Amino acid sequence: MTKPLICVPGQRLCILDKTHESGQGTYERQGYIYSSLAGVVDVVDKDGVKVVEVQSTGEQTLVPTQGDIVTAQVTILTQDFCKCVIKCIGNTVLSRTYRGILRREDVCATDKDRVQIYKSYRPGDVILARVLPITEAHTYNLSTAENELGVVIAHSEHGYPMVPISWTQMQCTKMYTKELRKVAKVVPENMNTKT
Amino acid sequence: MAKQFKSLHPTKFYRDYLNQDIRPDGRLVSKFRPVIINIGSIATADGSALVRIGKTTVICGIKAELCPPKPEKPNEGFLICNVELPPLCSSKFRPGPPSDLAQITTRFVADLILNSGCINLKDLCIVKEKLVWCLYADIICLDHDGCIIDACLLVLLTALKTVRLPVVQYDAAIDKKTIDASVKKCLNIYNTPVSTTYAMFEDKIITDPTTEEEEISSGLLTVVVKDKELCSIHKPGGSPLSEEKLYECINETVNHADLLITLINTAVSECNDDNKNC
Amino acid sequence: MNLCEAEKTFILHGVEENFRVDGRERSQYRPMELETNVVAHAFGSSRLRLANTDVLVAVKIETDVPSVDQPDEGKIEFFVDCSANATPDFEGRGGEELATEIANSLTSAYRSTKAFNLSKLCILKGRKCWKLYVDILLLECGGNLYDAVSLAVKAALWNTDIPRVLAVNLDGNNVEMEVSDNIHECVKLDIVPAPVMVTISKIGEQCVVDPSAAEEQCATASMVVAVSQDRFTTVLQSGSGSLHPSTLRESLKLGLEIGSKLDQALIEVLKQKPAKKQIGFLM
Amino acid sequence: MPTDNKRIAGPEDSISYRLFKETSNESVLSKINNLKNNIRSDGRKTNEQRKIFLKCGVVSQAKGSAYFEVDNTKLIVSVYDPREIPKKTDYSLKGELFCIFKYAPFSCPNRRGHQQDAEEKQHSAIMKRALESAVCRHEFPNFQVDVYVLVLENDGSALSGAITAAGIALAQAGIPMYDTITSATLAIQGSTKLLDPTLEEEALCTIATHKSDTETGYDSHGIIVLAILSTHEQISEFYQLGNLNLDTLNESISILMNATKEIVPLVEKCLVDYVNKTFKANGQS
Amino acid sequence: MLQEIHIRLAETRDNTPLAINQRVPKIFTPGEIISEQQEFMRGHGTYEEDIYLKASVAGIKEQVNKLISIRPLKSRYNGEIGDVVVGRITEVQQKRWKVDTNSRLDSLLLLSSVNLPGGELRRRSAEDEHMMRQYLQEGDLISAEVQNVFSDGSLSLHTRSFKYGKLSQGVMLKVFPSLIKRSKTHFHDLPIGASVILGNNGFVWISPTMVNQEDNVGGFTQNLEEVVPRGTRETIGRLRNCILALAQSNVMLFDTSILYAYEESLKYNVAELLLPEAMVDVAILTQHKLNLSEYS
Repeated sequence: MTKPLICVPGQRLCILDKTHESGQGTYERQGYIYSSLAGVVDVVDKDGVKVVEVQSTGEQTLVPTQGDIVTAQVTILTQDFCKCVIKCIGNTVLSRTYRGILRREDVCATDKDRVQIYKSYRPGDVILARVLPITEAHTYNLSTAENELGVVIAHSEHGYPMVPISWTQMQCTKMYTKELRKVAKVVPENMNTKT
Repeated sequence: MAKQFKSLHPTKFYRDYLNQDIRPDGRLVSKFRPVIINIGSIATADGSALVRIGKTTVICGIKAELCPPKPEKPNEGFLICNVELPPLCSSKFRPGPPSDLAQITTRFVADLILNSGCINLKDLCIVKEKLVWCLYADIICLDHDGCIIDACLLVLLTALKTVRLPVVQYDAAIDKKTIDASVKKCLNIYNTPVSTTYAMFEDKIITDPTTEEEEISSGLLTVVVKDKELCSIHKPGGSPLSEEKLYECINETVNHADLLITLINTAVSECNDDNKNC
Repeated sequence: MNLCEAEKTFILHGVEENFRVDGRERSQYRPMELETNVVAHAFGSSRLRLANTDVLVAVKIETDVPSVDQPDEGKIEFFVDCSANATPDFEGRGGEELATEIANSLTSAYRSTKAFNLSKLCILKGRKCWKLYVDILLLECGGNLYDAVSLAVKAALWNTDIPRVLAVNLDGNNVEMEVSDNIHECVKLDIVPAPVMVTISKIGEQCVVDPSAAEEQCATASMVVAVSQDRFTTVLQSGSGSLHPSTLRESLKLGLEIGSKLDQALIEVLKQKPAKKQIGFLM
Repeated sequence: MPTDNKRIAGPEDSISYRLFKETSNESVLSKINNLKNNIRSDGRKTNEQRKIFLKCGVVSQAKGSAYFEVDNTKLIVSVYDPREIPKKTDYSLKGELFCIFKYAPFSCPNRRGHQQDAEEKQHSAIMKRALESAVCRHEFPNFQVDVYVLVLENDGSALSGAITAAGIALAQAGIPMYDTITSATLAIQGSTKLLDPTLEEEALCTIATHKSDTETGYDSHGIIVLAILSTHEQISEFYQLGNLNLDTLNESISILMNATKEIVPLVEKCLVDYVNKTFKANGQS
Repeated sequence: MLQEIHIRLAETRDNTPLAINQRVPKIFTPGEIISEQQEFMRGHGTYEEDIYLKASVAGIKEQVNKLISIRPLKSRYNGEIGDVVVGRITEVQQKRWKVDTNSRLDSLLLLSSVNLPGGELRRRSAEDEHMMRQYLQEGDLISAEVQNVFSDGSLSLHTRSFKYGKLSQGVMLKVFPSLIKRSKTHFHDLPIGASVILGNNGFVWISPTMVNQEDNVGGFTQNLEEVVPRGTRETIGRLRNCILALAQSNVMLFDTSILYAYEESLKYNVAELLLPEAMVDVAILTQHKLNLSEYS
């Protein structure tokens, strides 16, 4: 293991030019790239441009931003939306959860008008969703209108885990009852990575 | 993935550990966390102590002030102890007035100190009906990782044992108080109540739980003993507990109490060595 | 009220050009209007209007026991009320933070003995003293609150009459005090050295004084200096923002200069014949 | 004051016994004279800071935390994840900091109340101002990051210590920051400028004294706290009390700038040690 | 430094009545009898009691045939369809913006009532909804027209014309809506090198005159690079102070009155126009000139 390059906030990392770009955990000021975190410097090559990043070694402090894929747990259902708590952003587990709301029209990509919330989600379900632009100050609008998004972990009415059997159905592993869900197509290998 | 799983299904995560007879922090189910006691760290206080149980950290500072006694109890002083759980110590607490937990803990600790008779308020009297000591014991939690009552009781007792009061001369005729700070007296502590907390999780009893364990447990139990005798039991609701299990807990507490009391006495004696004039 | 980027740019360029939106130069003050003795029941009062900023100050006096630490000093206490009338942002508890900040800055500014001598307010050492309650009511906010408030406070204190104490007797533990019956027999405080505050805002690369509400929004940092007879009694920052040390030195110098002028102008006005006719402050 | 029925209240008229202590022979004036002759009671040089002990990661429940100690001044800071700003519904592009500065009841010679008093509120406001320009607030719009400070024992320069410690705690919490922040206090009495004053020195420097026994004019006195973002040379907070002229202020700024620079390596070392430790731990797991 | 600091005592203020020989309209106070005859119809700001028609607000009588209404002197803006308003975005919501237009309730600007970049006939997609904050965000100023008045009095706005849209560099002033004189156009490119939008809602916008308005399609661009030259800036500053002077003396605001005030103010430098004496002076002279032109 090579010795890591450690930096602290405000440390000047390198000059900002055509071959160096400021990435995560850094900021630009007056032609230089500075670190904004205490952590380890990481240089990623992207199409010939070196993206300078700083990785925090502890748990990262993040708030959801537009476009993030988040893991959330459904709490309340209504006719028009379901409320959930956001527990992870990408691979990062949050130590404080944030409120999310998933509207009926954002559940599926197709057949928007025929979607019914209770046929897609139930309280307790763990879902993958994408963060929409922020309009209200304290609630994040979420969307699952993509194949890869939707329920990933759910329990049947009897309290046993279920497995997906189609795009819209899951089956209880114990009682073999079928329930309706908007199922996420689980990408094998590391399903939580940011796309 | 373990972290994600823990965040989404904490109970299941914990059950999986317990099925292997081990806790996420590597302890056995009935194992206590290490206790560290540090005394006299605050020079501005008349008595102080710091206690760590695992990661739980509490500090207690005692300030002595002078005041007239209550008319109905003319020869008794005051011991006012308050437990603060500031937002600093855990994200569970919000700024503002004390949380319910802080109020409950304050009350419990205050009652226990008065009822156990570990301190005699008459010792705090200087001149009957005129002047008594008022000891303000402020216990502040710096890091809340479970078993707050245990830590508070331990830190309060230790701090009380380090209190040094100056000699006061009082001339009632002209209301003149003279303080001689060169001679300082200890306080008499008649016994040392100590406590341990248990958490109930499904059919198991978990000793000395952390905050996470307290949160997923179905109930808590605090046993207070002094001189190998049961002093108080605090079981605020939660799932029921069989008599047999309760006895087990009491016995375990009695055994653990010896260790804690030895620890207090070692810490305090070190201080006394420094302070020969006591 | 939030400004949009284009409005901010317009203000910023104006400051750089040394021609502000209302035509002022960077170090120019807006005209002010002052009225004293507006509150009949107060011992001293004033009202100051600086463009849209409107401040009413009243001083009340009570007797009190000196604090144990300073037995030979009287007391002064500032209280700022940001009424929701001033701006809708103050509704509920919205103005509280600003109010405490202004009150704190006044307390700091008046703390030095040289600026305001509290020992003059002592009646009997350790037993009795005067306590001044300075109540400040913000009627309208149009920027530059600190300056306006400090000027109004100074004017109100200037007009404050303290009852003349004829005799003080000590009877056991009780202090008996005889106060002159004659209303006109009063003691005036020495207010000449009392501090005035100047806000210096850094907009772009330049420092301006007397920022309007819109200009305050464009400021990257603001300093408030309290000046008493060519010396600083308090310097603090208002709002977040950071400054280069050279900017700090520059703004301190500017603040001192403007502060002294402001003080001079105020005292000149206060020395004019006291007002006889009343002008209601609604006009 | 309204009665606080959520705590156990003591008798109303209790007073500290320290007030009745026989006053020491050395009077306040002679102490001030000593200061004016550049003699400090702990034998330090006027521009000498006390040795600083810094440690981060002391509160396990917090996202970031730091412990700061100089001599008898001891304080602890903890920082938590961004949370919703209570009672705020409109959209804001920048997040906020929420600071609470509190002296423990037993931290000062005289007992302090449980609720924040005016001084503590003012210190909280100063901390907020000082820290906000160091933090990339646009990274957490609509949210506030809580910064709590508890002074366990106060022996002077607690506010500047709290700002320095809070900077470390924020960095440890992984809150994006533009720079490390360091802060120092200077107390002035006459022509003497005392760096990193003790509590007693702070008290002595708030008293205005005559220039000499014959003169009637007052001498300079005051306290200055300065916080700086070291890399970008930006002063994020400047707070002064007392009565000083422009020259004294300008000199003081230079002294404080140097003093804060001396602290920077300590802060950096503290953070680098932390990163090293966690990096190794991550590598093992 | 040359500038003096002006602090004056309130007692030295002289409240010179504006234009002595001017026809001062009668001001009705609430409860005052307007008419004893019963043939009149009750309009806004009036009520009937016994046999009398009385005023319910303080203001000036306006009569259209038999309809009598009292226009309040001081009020929030009551919108009417077709009014030109200047407003500030206060909130971005689902498919609409909330706009502060000095009315009792915030006005609405629907995503479907704006011209989006790319032409009028463009279909609005979900992307546009997500882009709303890029088009207009909190704090932005717009000029718009009142499209509809809802039953609760709140307004719906539209910017579906090239002359409306997001405003760029300039100054906004707030005056009483009643001081804005209704006219054919509220957009004025004054010959002195500045443009003024007199919003019916009392918000007045002063900006440098746009050279090439055709570029401004859709109206979502702001030029932040351009530095307004000193000359134009002085004109804008002078206009600003003149309009405030007129508004303070309750002179109606329209292109002629503003231009007259501008001319009369030329004897002062711009900052001097902040002095109360100068403000009154300019207002009196303007009113005088207006009266002359009215009679001639």
